[in-house]
Amino acid sequence: MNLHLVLVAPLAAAFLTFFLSGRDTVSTLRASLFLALAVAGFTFPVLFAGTVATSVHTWFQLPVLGTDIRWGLASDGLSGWLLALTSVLVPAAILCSPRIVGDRIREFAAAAFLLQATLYGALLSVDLLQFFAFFEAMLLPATILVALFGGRDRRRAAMLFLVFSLAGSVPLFVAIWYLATVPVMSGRHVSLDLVSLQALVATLPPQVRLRLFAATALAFLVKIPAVPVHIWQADAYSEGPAPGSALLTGIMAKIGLYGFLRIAIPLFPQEAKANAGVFVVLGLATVLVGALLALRQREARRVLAFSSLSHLGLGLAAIFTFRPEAISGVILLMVAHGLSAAALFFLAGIAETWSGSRHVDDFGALARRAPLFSVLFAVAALASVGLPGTAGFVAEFLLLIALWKAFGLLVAAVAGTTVILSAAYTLRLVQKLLFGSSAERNPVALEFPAAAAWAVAPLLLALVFLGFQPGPVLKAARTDLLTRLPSAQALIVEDAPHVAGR
Amino acid sequence: MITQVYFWIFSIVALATGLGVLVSRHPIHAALCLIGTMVSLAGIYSLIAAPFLATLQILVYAGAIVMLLVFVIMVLNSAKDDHTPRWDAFGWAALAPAAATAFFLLRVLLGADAAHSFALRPTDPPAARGTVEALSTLLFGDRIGAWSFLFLVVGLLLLSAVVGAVLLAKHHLDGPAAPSTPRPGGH
Amino acid sequence: MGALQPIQLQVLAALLFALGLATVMARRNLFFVLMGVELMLNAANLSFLSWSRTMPGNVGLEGQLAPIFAIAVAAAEACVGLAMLLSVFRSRESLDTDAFDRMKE
Amino acid sequence: MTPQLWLLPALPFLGFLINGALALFGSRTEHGPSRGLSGFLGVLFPLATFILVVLAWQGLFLERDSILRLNHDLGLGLGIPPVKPFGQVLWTWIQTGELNVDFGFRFDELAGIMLLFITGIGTLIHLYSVGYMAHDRGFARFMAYMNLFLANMVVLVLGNGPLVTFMGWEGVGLCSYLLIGFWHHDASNGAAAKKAFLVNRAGDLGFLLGLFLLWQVLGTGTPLTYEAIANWFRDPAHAILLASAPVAALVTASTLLLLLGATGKSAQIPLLTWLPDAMAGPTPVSALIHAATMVTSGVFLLARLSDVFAHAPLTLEVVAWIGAGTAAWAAVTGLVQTDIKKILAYSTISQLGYMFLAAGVGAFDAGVFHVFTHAFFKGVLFLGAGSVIHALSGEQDVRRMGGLWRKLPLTFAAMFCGWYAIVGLPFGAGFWSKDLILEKVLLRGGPALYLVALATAVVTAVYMTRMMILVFWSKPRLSPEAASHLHESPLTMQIPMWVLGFGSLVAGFAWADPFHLDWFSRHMSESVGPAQALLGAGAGGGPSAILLESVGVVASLLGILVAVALHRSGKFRENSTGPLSMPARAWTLLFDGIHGVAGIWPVRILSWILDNIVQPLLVGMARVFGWCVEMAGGAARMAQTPRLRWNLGLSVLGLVALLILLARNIL
Amino acid sequence: MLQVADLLPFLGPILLLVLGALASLVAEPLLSRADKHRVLPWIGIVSTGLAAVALAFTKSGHLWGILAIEPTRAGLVLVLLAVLALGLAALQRNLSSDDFPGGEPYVLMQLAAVGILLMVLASQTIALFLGMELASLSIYPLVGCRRDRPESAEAVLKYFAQGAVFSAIFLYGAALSYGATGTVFLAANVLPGRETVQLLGFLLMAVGLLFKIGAAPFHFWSPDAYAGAPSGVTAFMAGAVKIGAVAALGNLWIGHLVSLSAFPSYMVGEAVGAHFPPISLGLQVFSRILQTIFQVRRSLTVSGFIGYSLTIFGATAILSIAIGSLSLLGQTSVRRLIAFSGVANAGFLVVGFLLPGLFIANILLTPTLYYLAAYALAAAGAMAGIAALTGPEDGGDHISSLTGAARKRPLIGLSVTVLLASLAGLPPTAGFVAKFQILSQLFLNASLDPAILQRILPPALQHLSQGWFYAVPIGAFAFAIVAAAGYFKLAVALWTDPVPNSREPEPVPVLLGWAVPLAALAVVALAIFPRVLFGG
Repeated sequence: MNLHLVLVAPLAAAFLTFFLSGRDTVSTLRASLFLALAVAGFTFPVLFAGTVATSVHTWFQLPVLGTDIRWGLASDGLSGWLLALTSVLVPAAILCSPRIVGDRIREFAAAAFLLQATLYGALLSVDLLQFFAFFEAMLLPATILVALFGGRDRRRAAMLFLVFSLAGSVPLFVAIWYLATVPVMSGRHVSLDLVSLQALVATLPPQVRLRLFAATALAFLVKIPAVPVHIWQADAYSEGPAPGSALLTGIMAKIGLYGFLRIAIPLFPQEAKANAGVFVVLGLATVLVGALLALRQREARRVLAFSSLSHLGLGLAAIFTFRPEAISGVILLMVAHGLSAAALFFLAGIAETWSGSRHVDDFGALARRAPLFSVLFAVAALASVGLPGTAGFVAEFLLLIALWKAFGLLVAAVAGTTVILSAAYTLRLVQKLLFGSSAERNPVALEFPAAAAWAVAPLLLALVFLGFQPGPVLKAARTDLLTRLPSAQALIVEDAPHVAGR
Repeated sequence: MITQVYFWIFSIVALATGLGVLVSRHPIHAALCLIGTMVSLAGIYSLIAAPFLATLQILVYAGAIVMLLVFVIMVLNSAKDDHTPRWDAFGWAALAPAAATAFFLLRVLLGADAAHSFALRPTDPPAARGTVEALSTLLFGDRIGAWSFLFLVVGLLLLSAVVGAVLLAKHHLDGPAAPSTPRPGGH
Repeated sequence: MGALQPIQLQVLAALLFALGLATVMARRNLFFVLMGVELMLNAANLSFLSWSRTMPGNVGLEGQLAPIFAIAVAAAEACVGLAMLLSVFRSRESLDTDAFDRMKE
Repeated sequence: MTPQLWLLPALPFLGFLINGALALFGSRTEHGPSRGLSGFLGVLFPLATFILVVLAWQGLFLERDSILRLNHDLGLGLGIPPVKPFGQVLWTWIQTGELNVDFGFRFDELAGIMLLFITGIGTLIHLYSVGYMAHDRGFARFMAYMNLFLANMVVLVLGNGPLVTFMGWEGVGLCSYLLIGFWHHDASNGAAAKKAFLVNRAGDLGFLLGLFLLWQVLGTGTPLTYEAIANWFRDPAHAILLASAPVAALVTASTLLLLLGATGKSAQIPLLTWLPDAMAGPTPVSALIHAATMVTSGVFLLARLSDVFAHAPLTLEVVAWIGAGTAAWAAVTGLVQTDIKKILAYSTISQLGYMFLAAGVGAFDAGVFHVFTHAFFKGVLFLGAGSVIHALSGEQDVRRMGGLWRKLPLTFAAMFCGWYAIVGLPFGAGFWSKDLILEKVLLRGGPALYLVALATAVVTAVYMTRMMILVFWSKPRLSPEAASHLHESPLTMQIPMWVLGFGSLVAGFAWADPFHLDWFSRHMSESVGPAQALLGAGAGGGPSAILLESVGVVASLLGILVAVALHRSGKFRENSTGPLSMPARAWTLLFDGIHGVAGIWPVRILSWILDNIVQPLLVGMARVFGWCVEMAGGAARMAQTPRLRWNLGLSVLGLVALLILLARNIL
Repeated sequence: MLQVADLLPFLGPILLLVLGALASLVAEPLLSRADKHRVLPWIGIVSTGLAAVALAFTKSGHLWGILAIEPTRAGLVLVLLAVLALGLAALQRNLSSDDFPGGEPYVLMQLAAVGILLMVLASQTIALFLGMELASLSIYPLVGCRRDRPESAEAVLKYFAQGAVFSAIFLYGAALSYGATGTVFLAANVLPGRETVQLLGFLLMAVGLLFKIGAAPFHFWSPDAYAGAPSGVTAFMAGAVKIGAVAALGNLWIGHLVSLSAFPSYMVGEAVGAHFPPISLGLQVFSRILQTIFQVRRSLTVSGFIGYSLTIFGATAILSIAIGSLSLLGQTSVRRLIAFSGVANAGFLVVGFLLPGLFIANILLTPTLYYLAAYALAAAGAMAGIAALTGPEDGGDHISSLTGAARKRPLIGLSVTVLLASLAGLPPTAGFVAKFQILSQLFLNASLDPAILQRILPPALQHLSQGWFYAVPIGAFAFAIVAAAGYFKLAVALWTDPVPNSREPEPVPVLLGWAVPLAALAVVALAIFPRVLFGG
C-alpha cells in the first residue's frame, strides 16, 4: 500500500471537485460524497496494515549547509486511527453540508478535501519540516472553511484563527531554523527527519533543548488549544459552518495532541519529563476553564466548543503522565471525541437551520418536533459525557487512571470533576434543545434530512462499538510510542544520503 | 597650465549654467542654460583628450536632445508654469539632501585622493586615446566583439524608445475607441 | 597651479550631479525634472572620462566608450520622456508634478 | 454447564430496541404507535428475563441441594460446601498497561436474589404501567425506557466486576434521568431529572476514585473482578498486610469513596436531595426505580464489597451513622409532606437508611433482606399511590383526599398490606426485616444507634399512618371534578398490587429466625458470610430476639396511636391546611441548601468570573494587539505620499542615510 | 567581425525574443484592431516558447565576459520567460477587453523582457545599464499606455521621473566603480587606495538596483506604477523587473566581494572560465576568497567594507519588510496590495544578500534566487489571475469589485488563492520553502560566533547584543504573518458570495485560462521539487 496514494487521493478529490457543476447541488453532493468515500477506501487499508512506511528521500538541502530535509511517509497505529477518523468525518461533513452551506457544496467539499489532504500529510510525515509544512498548510483550507461558509462574524473569527495559529507556529518554526542550521556549524551533517533529529537533539546542550522544547510545545498548545491560548477557538467553531467546525474540532485540533505524542515528547524526553507538571497544570486548567465556560454559553456551538476544549485538555494533562494507559487512552479519546463532537456539531448545525439562530433559547421541544434528531443528539451528547458503553467512558477512565497513578488521587479528582461538569453543561444543552414546552407555540413537525441521519448514525454506532470493544484502538498505542518513532522502519530502506554542498 | 585656465573657465561656466537650470523661471531659460553646460562640458572633454566625445556631446546632446526639449517646450507654450512658485518650502528643503549627497561624494573622493593620489598617466600620449580611430577599433574592430554587441543593444534600445514614444504620444492611437483627452475634474 | 588633476574633474562631476539632483527634487515643473536628469547623466559621463584619464590606455578606452552609450541612452530617455510629458500634459493640461496626486491609499 | 448469562440483560435490551423503534417511527402517526403491541412486548421481555433468572437460580439451587443430599446420604460430617457460582466472560474489554478488564457476568446467590425480585417486581410494574400509562402519547417510549432500565439494572447486579457494575450503575442513572424527565414538556421535570443525574454523577466520581484506590490495594496485577477482590481479602496471607497502617488507611479511603457512590445512588446523606424531586416521574417509575430497585443498588454495592468494607471499621462506623441519620431525618421530613408521592419518597429514603444502618453494623445480609422486603411493601405502596392518583385523575395532595377506602376498596386493601408491613406490625414483611436490623444494631452498633433506629421506627409508623388516614379514612375532601369521575383502576394495575400486597405480608418469612426460617440468610452466607464472620457477626448473646421484636412492635403501635391521637386532635388537618410551615420547609430543604453552598454556587460564581472577566480580558488583549497593528499599517500607508517630489525626496533621504552610514563606518 | 554562427548557441534565447518582438512590430500595422489582440500575443508566446526551448541548448559560458550564462542564470531566464508569458496573456485580456487601438504593448513587453534578460546575464556595468534602460524604457510606455485614464498618466509620470533619476545614480555609481577598478567589469581588483571609491560606486549602483527591486526606501514608485498600469503590465512588472534587478544585484554584490578581496582575477578566471562573477559561484573559490578577505593585510578594512555592505542590505531589508507588510495590511486596492507585497518580498530578497553562509566558507545566493523564482511566479501569476477575474475594461481594482469572482471561475480562483498563499509564504507553495531557506540562513548568521560578528560588523553595530540579530529573522517572519492577514482579506473576498447584480465576466481568453493555473501548479511543483531550478 503506497502511502503516497493515500496522500494524493484527497488532493485528487479536491481537484476533481472543481470540475463539478456549481449549480446542480444534488449531483455535486453525490459526486463529492462518492469521492470522499473513495478516499476513505484508500485510507482504511493503511489502518489495517499497521505500521507501514515509504522510503525516505531528500526533499531538498539547505544551500551551503547541506542540511537534509527529508520527504517520507510513515503510518503506525497512532497515525492510522486519526487517518481513519478523518476519512470517516469528511464524508459525514459533506453529507451534512447541504442545509448549511447552501449551493456552495462544491467549494465546501473542495475545502474539506484539502483540509483532509493536509491532515494526512501531517499525520504521515517523518520529517520535522515536512510535518511543519503540512501543519501550516492546513491553516489555509481551515481558514477558508471558517471564512466562507460561516455566520455573521466569520471573517473576524477566521482572521483571529489564522493569525493566532500562524503566530503560534512561529516558535516551532524558529526551533526548526535552529535545528537545521546551528548544529551544522559544529561540523555535523544534519537531517531533519525525526529519527536522526532524536540523535541530534540528544547531543545539544540542555538549556538549548529546553528552549526548543518550549517552542515546540507552544505551537501544539495553540493548536489543541489549551488555556490560555484558546481564545481563537470558540469564535472559529461557532462562527464557522457547523460541518466545518466539526472537522476542525474533530480532526484538526487533534493534531496538537498528535504533535505532542509524535514530536515534542519523543524529541525532548528529558525536558518533557522534567516539565510535565507545567503541562499537567495547563491541561487541568483547560479542563476546568473549558467546562466552566461551557456552563454559561448561550450559543449551542459555543457550548460544544468549550466542551471540546475541556475534553482535549484532559488528554493533554494525561499525556504528560507518560503511562501506557494514558497513551492508549489519549488515542481513544481522540477517536471518541472526534466522533462525538463531530456528531454534535453536525446536529447542532441542522438545528440552527431550523431555528435560524444559534441561541440555545431559540431551540426547544425538538424531542417532539424531530424525534429522530433528538435520539441521535441525545446519544451523541451522552457519548461526549462519557457514559459507560461509549468509547468516551473508556478513554476518560484510562486517562483518570493514568493521572491517578502518576500524580495521585487529588489530581485525578480534579480531572474527574469533568465527569460532573461535562454532564452539567451537556445536559443543559440537551434540555434547551430537546425539551421544554415551545412545542405548544409552534408544534409543526420538523423535517430532519435523512442524509444527516445517515451521516451521524454510523459515527454513533462506532462510538458504541468502541465503547464495548476498544481493543483495536488500545492496541494501536505501542508502549514505546514516546521513545521510538515510526519512521525508524522507513529509514532502513532510505536512499543514499546526499553529500553536502554541490 | 593653460589647461588649468581653460578648465577653470569651463567648469565655472558649467556650474553657473547648471545653477541656472536649477533656478531659472521659465523652462526655455533652463534649456538654454543646459545647452551652456553641455558645451562647456564638451570643452572640458576636449581638454582631457576625448575629442570624439566632445563632438558627440555637442552634436547629440546640445544639438539633438536639448533641441528636442526646446521644441517640445515651444509646442506646449502653456508649459510656462506661472502658476507654480519657482521656490516653495519644499524646494528649499530639497536642497539639503542634494547638498548632503554632494558633501559625501566629495568627502569620499577627496579622501580617496588624499589616501592615494591618482595622477594622470604621462606615459601614453593623449593621441593614443579618445581619437575616433581608437574608439572605432574598440567598437567595431574584430578584436573584441563585446562593444559591437552592446552597440546592437543600443539599437534595440532606440527602437523600443521610438515604439514607446509612439504609444505614448501618437495622436491617431486614440481613435474612436478612446476619447481623446478626458479632463478629469478640470482646474 | 600645475597640471590638470582628475580630482578636479571629479569634484566638478560631483557638483554637477548634485545640481541635477537638486533640480529634480526641488522643481515642480516636469521639464525641470527632465533637465535635472540630463545634468546627472552628464556628470556621470564626465566622471567616466576623467577616470579613464587615470588609466593606462587599453583600459582607459573603456571609460571613453561608456559615455557614448550613456549619451545614446540619454537620447532614448529624452525621447520617451518627452512623449510621456506630452501625454501627461494632454491628460491634465498641466506639468506641475504636484498636481498629480490623485493616487492615494 | 455454561449458562448464557448475556441473555439476561440482552432480552430487556432487545425489548428496548424494539419499543424504541416503535416509538421513533410510530411517533409521526396520528395516535402514536400501537399501545397493545408495545405494551405486550414491554411486558414480555421482562417476563422472559424473570423466567430465565428463575431457571438460573434453580440451577444454582439444585446443584447446592444435590450436594447437601449427597452429604447427608454418605453421613459425612461435612459442612455446607460453598456454592459454585457460575460466571461467563464475554470478551476482553479494556486491556492496556497493567489494566486488564474482562467484560463478563457472574451469577451467584446475592445476584440471584437481587435479580429474582428485580425482574419479578419489575415485570409486575411493567404490567402495571401498561394500565397506568395507557393514555399517554409516549407509551411506547415509556416502555422502551423501562426495558432499558431493567437491562441496565441486570448488568449492574450481574456484573462480574466493579467496572461492569459501573456500566449498569451509570446506565440506570441514565434511565432514571430519562424517566424522571419523561414528561419533558414541563421544564421543571427536566430540572429534576438533571438534578438526579448530576447528583448521581458526583457519587459516580467517588465510585471511580474509590475503585482506583481499591485497585491500588489489590496491587495493579489483580484483575478487577469481585471474585478476585473477595479472594484477595479473604486470603489470610494478606491479613498482616491489611493490618499495616498505610494499607488500612488506603482501604478506609477507598471504601469511603465507594460509599460516596453508594450514597449517591441510594439517596443517603449527603447526596439525598434528588430522590424527592425524582417523584416528578410517572408513578410506576417511582415504584420500580426509586423505591424497589435502583435506589437499593447502593446497599447491593456494600454487600458486594462486604469483604472490603469489613476491613474498614471506620467506614462501617460512618455507614452506620449515615444510615441512622438519613433514616431519622427522612422520617421526620416525611411527617410534614403533603404530596402523597413525596411522603413515600421520604419514607423510601428513611428505609434505605435502615439498610445502610444494617450494613454499617456489619449485618449486610439483614440489609439486603430489608432491601428484599422493602421492595415488596414500598412497591405496593407506590403502586397504590399511583392507583389513587390515577383514580383522582392526577391529584397528588393528600389534603384533597380522604375517605377513599370506600371508593377504591381494592387499592385500599393493597395499600393496607403495604402499610401493615412498613410500620412493622407482627409477621408483616417489614416486621421481620426491620426488627432483624434493630436487633443487629443493638448487638453491634451500640445503644445510641439503636435508640435512633427505634425512634425512627416510631416516626415511621406515625407518618405512614398519617398518610393512610388522610388518604383513606378521614372524611373526603375531594375536589368535585376529581370526585366526579372517580374510578377503580384497571385490572392490569390491580394484579400487580395484589401480588405485591400479598408479598409484603409474607415475604418476611424468607428469614424468620423464630420459625427457624433462614432461607435468605443461608443464601446470603456465601457472599457476605466471611465479612460478617470477620466482624464477629456470628456471636449471639444480648437480649433475646423475642424481647427485641416485641419492643419493635410496641414502637410501631406507639407510632400508630400517636398518629391517631394527632388526627383526632386535628393536628393533621390544621397543618394540612395551608403550605408547609416555615421550619418544616427549612428542614426539608436542609440538604439542598448545603449542596448549594458547597457545590453549586461556587461553580456558578467561578464560571461567571471566567465568562465575564477572564475570557473578555484575553480576547480584548488580542483585539487591542490587532488594533495596534492596524494603526501601524495606517501610518505606513500614510508615508506613501502621492506627490512625486515627496517620493523623490524621501528616496534620496534614504540614499543620504546610507551615505552617512558609509561615512560613519568606513571613513 | 563577429561570427554569429558560434554565438547562436549562446544568444539563442535573446535572439528569439528579439525576433519575436520584431515580428510583432512588423505584423502590427498589417492587422485589424481585433486581430492585433488575437494574433500578436500568440507571436509573443511562440517566440517565448522557442526561447525556452533554445535555453535548453545553450551551453554555459560567457560572451567576451560581458554576458555570462550558467545553469543558475538559465533557471532565472526560464522563470523570466514564464513571467513574460503570463504578462502577455494578461495583457491580451486587458487590451482586447477594452479594445485597445494598437498592438505596440506586446512588442514593448517583449523588448522589456530582452532588457531584463540582459540584466540577468550581464557581468559588466555597461551591459547591465543598457539592459536596465531597455527594460525601463519599454515599461514606462506600457504603464502609461491607457492614456484615457488619468491615473495611468500620473503613474507613468512618477515612474519615469524616479526611474530616470535612479538610473542616472546607477550610471554615476558605475563611473565611480570604473574609476576604482579600472574596468567596467563587475568583478575586478580594486586599484590601491581606491577602496572607498569602489565602495561608493557599489553603493550608488546598489541603490539604483534596489530602486528597481522596489526595496524601501526606494519603493515609492511601485504602488503608483502598479496601480496605474493595466493588470497585465502589473503582472509583468511585478515578476520580471525584480528578476532582472535581483540577479543584477547578485552579480554586483559578488563581484564587489571579489573586487574587495584583492583576489587575483586570474584565480577567478581559472575557477569559472572568465572574470565574471556567476551568481552561483561554487564552494572552493569563495573559501579561498574568504581566506584572502581575512588574511590579506587590509583584512580589517575589507571586513569593514563587507560589514558596511551588510548594513546597506540589512537596513533596506528590514525597512522594506516592515513598510511593505504593514501597508499591505489595510490595503483595499488590489494592485497596490500586490505592489506592497512586492515591497515586503523585496525585503526578503535583500535579506538573502546578507551573506548566507559566508562564514561557512561559501557564498551561495541560491536561497535568494529560489525565493526570487517563487516570488516572481507567484506575483505575476496572481496579478494575471486577477486580470482574468476582474470584469471588462479591467475595472476592478478595489477588492470589493472582486467579491465572489472566484466562485464564477473556481479553477482560476483556486490558482490565485494558491499564488497568494505562496506570496504569504504558506505551504504547500514555494513561498514557504523559500522563506524557510532565507530565514533559517539568516538565523544562522545571527547565531554566529560573536568573535566573527565583531570582526565583520561595522562599529555602529558591534555593541549590539546578539538578541537583536535573532530578532531580525523572527521579526521578519512576524511581519510575514501580518502580510498574510492582508492577503487573506483578498482571498476571502474572492470566495465570498458574489453581489447579486454583478454581471457575468466575459470569457477568459484561452491563453490566460491556461497560464494562471499553470503558474499555480508551477509554484506548488517548485515546493515539492525545490531542486529543479537551482539545485540545492
